[in-house]
Amino acid sequence: MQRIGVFICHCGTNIAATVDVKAVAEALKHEPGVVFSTDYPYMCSEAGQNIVKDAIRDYHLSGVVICSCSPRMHEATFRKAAAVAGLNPYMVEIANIREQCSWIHKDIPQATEKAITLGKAAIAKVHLNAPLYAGESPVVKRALVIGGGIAGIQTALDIADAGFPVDIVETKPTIGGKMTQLDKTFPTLDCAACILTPKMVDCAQNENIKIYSYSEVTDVKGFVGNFTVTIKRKARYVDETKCTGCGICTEKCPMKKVPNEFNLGMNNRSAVYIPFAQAVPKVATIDPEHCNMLKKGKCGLCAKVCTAGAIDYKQKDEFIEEQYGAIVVATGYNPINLDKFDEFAYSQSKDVITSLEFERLTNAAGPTSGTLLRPSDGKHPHTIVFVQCVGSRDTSGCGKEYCSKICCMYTAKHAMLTREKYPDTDVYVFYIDVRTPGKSFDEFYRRAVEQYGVHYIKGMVGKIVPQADGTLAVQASDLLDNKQLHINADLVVLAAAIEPDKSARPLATMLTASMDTNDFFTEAHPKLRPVESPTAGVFLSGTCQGPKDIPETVSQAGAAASKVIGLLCKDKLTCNPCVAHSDEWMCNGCSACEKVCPYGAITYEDKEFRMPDRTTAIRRVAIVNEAVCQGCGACTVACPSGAMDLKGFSNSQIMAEVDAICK
Amino acid sequence: MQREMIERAKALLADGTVNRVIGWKAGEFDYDITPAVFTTAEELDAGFLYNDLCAANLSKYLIKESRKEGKILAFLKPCDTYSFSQLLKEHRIWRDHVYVIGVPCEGKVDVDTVKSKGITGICSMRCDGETVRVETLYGEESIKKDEAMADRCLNCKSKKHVVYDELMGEEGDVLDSHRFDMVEKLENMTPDERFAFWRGELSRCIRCNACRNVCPACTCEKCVFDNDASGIAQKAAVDSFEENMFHIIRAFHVAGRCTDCGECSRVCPQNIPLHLLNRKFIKDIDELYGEYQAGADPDTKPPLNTFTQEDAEPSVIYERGGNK
Amino acid sequence: MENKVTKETILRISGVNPRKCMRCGKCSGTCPSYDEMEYHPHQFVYMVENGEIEPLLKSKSIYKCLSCFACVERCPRDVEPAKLVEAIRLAVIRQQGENHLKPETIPEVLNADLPQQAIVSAFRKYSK
Amino acid sequence: MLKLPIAKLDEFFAAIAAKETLYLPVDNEGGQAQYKEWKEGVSLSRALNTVRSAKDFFFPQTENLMEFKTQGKAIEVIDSRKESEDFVIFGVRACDARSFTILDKVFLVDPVDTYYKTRREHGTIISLACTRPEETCFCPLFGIDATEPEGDMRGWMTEDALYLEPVTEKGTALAQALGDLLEDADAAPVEEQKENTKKILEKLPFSKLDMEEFNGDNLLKLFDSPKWAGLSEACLGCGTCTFVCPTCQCYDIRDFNTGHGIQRFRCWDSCMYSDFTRMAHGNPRLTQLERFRQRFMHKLVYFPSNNDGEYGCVGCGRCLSKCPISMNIVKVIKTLGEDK
Amino acid sequence: MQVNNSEFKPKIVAFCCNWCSYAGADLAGTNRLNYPADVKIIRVPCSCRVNPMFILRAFQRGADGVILCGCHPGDCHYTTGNYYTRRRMTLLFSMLDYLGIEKERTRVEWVSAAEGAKFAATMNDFVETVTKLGENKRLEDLRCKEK
Repeated sequence: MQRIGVFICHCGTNIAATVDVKAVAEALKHEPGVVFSTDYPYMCSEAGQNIVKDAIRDYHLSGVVICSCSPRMHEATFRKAAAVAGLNPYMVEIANIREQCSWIHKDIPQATEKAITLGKAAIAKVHLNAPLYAGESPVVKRALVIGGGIAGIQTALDIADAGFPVDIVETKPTIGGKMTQLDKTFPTLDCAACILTPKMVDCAQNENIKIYSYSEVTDVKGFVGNFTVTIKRKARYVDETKCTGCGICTEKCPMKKVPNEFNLGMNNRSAVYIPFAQAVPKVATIDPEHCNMLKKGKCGLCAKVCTAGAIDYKQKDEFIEEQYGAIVVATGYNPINLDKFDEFAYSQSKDVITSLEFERLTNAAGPTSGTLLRPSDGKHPHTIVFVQCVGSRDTSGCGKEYCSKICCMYTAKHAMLTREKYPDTDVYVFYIDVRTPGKSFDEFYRRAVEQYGVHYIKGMVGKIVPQADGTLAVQASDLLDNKQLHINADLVVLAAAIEPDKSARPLATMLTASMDTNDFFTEAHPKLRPVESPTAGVFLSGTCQGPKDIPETVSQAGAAASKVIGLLCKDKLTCNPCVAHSDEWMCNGCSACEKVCPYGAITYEDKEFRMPDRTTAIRRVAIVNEAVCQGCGACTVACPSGAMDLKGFSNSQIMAEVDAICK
Repeated sequence: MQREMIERAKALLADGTVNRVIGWKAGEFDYDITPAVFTTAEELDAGFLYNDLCAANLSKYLIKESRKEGKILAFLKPCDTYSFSQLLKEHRIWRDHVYVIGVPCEGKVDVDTVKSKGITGICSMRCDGETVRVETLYGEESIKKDEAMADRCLNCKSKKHVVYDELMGEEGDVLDSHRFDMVEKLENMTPDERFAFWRGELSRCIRCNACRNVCPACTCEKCVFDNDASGIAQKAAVDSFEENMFHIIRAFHVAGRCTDCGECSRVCPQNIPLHLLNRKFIKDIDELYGEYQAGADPDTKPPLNTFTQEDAEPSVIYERGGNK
Repeated sequence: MENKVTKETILRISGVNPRKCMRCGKCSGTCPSYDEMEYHPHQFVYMVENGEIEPLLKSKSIYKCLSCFACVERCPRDVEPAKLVEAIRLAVIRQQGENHLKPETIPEVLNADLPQQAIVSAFRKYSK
Repeated sequence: MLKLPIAKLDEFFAAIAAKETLYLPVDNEGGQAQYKEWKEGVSLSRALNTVRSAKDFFFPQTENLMEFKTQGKAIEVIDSRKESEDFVIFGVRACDARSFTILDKVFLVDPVDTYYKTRREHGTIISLACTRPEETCFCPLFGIDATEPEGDMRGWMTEDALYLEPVTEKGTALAQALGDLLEDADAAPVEEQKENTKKILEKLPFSKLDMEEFNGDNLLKLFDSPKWAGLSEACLGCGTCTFVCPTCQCYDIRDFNTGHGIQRFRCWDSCMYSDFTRMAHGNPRLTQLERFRQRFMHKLVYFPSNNDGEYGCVGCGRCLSKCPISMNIVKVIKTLGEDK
Repeated sequence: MQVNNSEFKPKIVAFCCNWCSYAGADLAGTNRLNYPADVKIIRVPCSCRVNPMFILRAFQRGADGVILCGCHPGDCHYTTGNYYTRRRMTLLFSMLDYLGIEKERTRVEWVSAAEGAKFAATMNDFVETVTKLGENKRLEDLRCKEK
């Protein structure tokens, strides 16, 4: 019989307001094995923890039940406290009477009764708890960053700076991500390339960083500290080690009519290309979809002009397998597709553009060399309408229900820059709300209005109709003036919502990391563990976790790096002791458990047994590798004889809980 | 066939290929045949039997027998080879200690079925083509073989041997059987009717464990129902819950592994149609996850130990038509 | 008993939840009858939400709405202002208590091009 | 000799059932007979015998013995026996009727099993003579006359009448209570039936087995016989033979935690089970051979040694027809009996 | 089933996987989303830890409904656990239905850590369904019901 102590937390009034904590303490006092039962306003406070520790010592407790908030919150806290007092931490069980009781019920007697039942279930479980001891597993001291945008770059640089090797996998031929396509950055208006490219170069030059550009992650196995990742290096038909990035091939390539994705298709590039001047690695890539040599076997011009002999038409996709201790996801975002928004005539008129396209139109390296010209006729636009929230905050199914966060600020930036460069331009910004919470953000927005005279109109554009004269008839409401406006615009810029990159979903499956309904990665805790995924060893950096601007992305990238460094600093990781265990006397050796184990943690051994009838028998039995087992329990149900059980969540423990609840 | 089998067994004993033979041994009447291990030619001559009354599935004995010294010759009917193959898949039988000879089966006469036709006092029984001639204490009777066979043979799933070292007679084929008709009939009943049906059947259970102990899929070193630590150990079904519990869990534990050999129903002293539980799982698996025959091949993953991302949701059972 | 048309009536008839509105004004931005209307689509939403039903019942705006449903189509929050306009219209008709459409008259006015839905909705509106 | 016209059979059952619960063999969904309580519309099975024996009435498969409830540190022991009521079992065959004598020798000797005793006292047995024995029957081997069964009242069923003869006081009392439903009758038709049945009994293949070998003097010889290995090798270790047996009397006592207390119950055990008589140190009979041997040694040697030569078998033949692998007491007797 | 159910409070056991559904239940609490106190949650590491034995055990001990919640297929913290759950429970529930036991008493729902609202809605709906069904009679163990 265990000697159990029961501790009921008031959590201020969070619990005590709906649960009669005294009554719970009193009721649980009479449960079998309970030798001590008390309540306290904040059990998780130091004083509260001391009550637990003292009781463990004074009453020689062998088990502890804390009735408090969710075990996801403070299980670790109380386990630590128990350990300090000399009790095995796995002799502590939490009854969740806050999230799953006091916060959802209003009726005090009902909530109290439920709290007592939950307490009894936890007591019933503790009766069957056994001390558990955590094993250890080694840590591979190498990190993987998936995505080479500013988030990935910053994370990689920070990890590398701490002295750990780190690999970046980027699907594009160059790292840099979306930020390379931006012109200026808010609220300081410094040029994106000027601050980004040095970091890209740093990456290339840092000995600890290895860049796998034009590559994808295709498989992830293993677990924290010991991931095995398969990386597909797509054939770029250019030997990266030989190419000097001189660019002669791109000049000579006869196939020059490939839409240039870097400029969002607003101009063309050649079939062999370097995305932009500061690309890292600065290596050419042949686009197999457009290269005549690869498609038809005719041409070969680039190979002829390449003095370095880097062109290799026979290159194949290459798969490499690498070991990592930690993985950082930095897969970034894309503007949403605007096909569902006919009213804005995006697909009908070249002069209706997205904000990212606008960035390219104002960027010196863009298709117009930085002069703002209408895509349709190359003329200077005199009236520009910016529409915010295109697809953001949209529950109709056409867009995204969340706020994309960055649009208010970049639209203000665009409006301001336009007015600064072209004071003869009329600029209208249609907004639903202007959201500028950030350092120097609101000041920035006010400058656009006050200093640059941008017309901010509270209201939404209802429709845009291209006119015969090349203008765009913009019909919108001005809610403050209660008027409908009709503006003949030369250019309309849509602030499209942003969404996670499409590669994130399959990656999340590979990583077993969870995602929310919008395909943003879920953090381990929304407030307290914002850069960790719930899957141990997987970290989140940048917009893959949620919309963010550059400063926020960079700070999160640094935070993710520091978490990775913290992990890689350890030589060994303590394993979860709640792992499967096979009773070899009952094991049939049938392999059912092995078949369902996602980690390959189960192997078989022919073992000699001295049978009860004094004969010797060789039997095939399952062996669980405790360092590899993650404790899901799939094997325990696959096992018909019940030989396989899960420590900490054993059959008898769960059934005891069931019994207590149904009593 | 019996003569041939004995001769072949003697030859294999003589040349040392095997040191034992597992087969069927004659009893007091023609129908009370006992599985037995023969070690000499004399024993074979004296007792070895193979006819249309040899119903027992011998594969389960091979778990123990294959762990003994030397090789054992096993005569397996088509049905038995499925069980044998499934046991190999589960690493329960040491294949290299067994020499399998596949023997044909034309369907087995079931004495309980004969008795259920009102024939009592059966002292002797002989299959004469399609007729079964029965001598009883009260005179001679005859019955058509079709009427003397149990459901498992009337709805035989296969005459094919899936594993063997040697085959006697001609190889048969996998058959189209109507083995799921009764399951379907039950599915089409209302839940109340089904409940009444199964209560009527399962309430007769005496928890003798014959179904479990004869089942070639129930080979656990220690059954959960015998294991006090499992939390569901039962020695006797104390109430209706325990009757249900035993049969549900047993069917679940053999789901995806049961080859539908029908031994459970054959041995049940209370004539409970236990195979209808197993067949329900087989039918569901076939319908939801694609045709699967346990034991048919050594490689296909058992349906409960695999999955596809497109699998039906459990809610499918609320949606399936009629009273299903 | 006086047939006071309440906010609840309108909400029930229309099935609209005005609280979903985030005040973006896209409905009014897209409305082709905007200039003809005293109260604009977004105002219907505000006013119903604020319980100001009387002015709407009296307003000519409800007859200026073309029921083009552009506002419904484009509302990012699925508020469906046109349904409110329709509900107000229906409330007005119901208050009048007239029986404009009798089943007997249907065959006379029947026209092969007339959609079934129109007949049904006409019945709903104009028949007692 | 009393007589009841067959047409009045239901009236007869109703008259008994009006006083006390009446159980009789009834056909079930499995096409076999089992004892069920008589109610309007329930008819007597024509089968020779029930699958489960009549021992259930006195020694049921599971039976609550007592309950414990704890409150704080106190333990309350509750006698969970229900008030027993009188009952009548109709249609018990001679074999089962004899089995009660065997069970009495186990349960009614000191220390008396009060649960069994109470049931025994409350039960009245109306036995029924056999007319169509099965090939598996061998009750004559144990001196049982299937045409003259034991019981509180014995009966013979002919085409047109049920003849009854009270044997014990209980039987007489029951007959009296039924009053003029029963009429006095000539025993001639009964005698005729007995003659016919005896002719069949003569033909039974196992009614004259040689039992000379099976006595206490041969205990060690039989125990050590090398033949057990062959006999037991196919045994599945199921409990069918023991559970259908009218004389098997082993039970296990177990506790069940109901969540509100502990229910202590007993249930039949089977010597064929691997955990039979398992004790703290383990199981004294580790192999199926030992367990199999236990069953037959008990019935054929140990029991008669302790009970004036009375075998622990009544020759009902249930185990012969129900054993999944057709291994049975007859095969054991024949095989070991050869070794004289 | 014409029973006066106004007094009937069903006992509901909810098995929730630690990573998604238990967190979803916590979120429901954090957001103060109400659902009946008749629902009691048992935390398991993964939905695939739930043995059919546990479900039958719950019914034996007096539960009127058993619901199992796990991560959405594809989102399992352990990659594949809930796929096995899906097969196992589909088959088990189908078998219970085959035995004439009300299929509405058992349910599987996928609830992510972000779906607090779904968790509460699911529980409300399930409690309502089970309340309508009334007391579990077909898989009850009377020994456990006697007080």
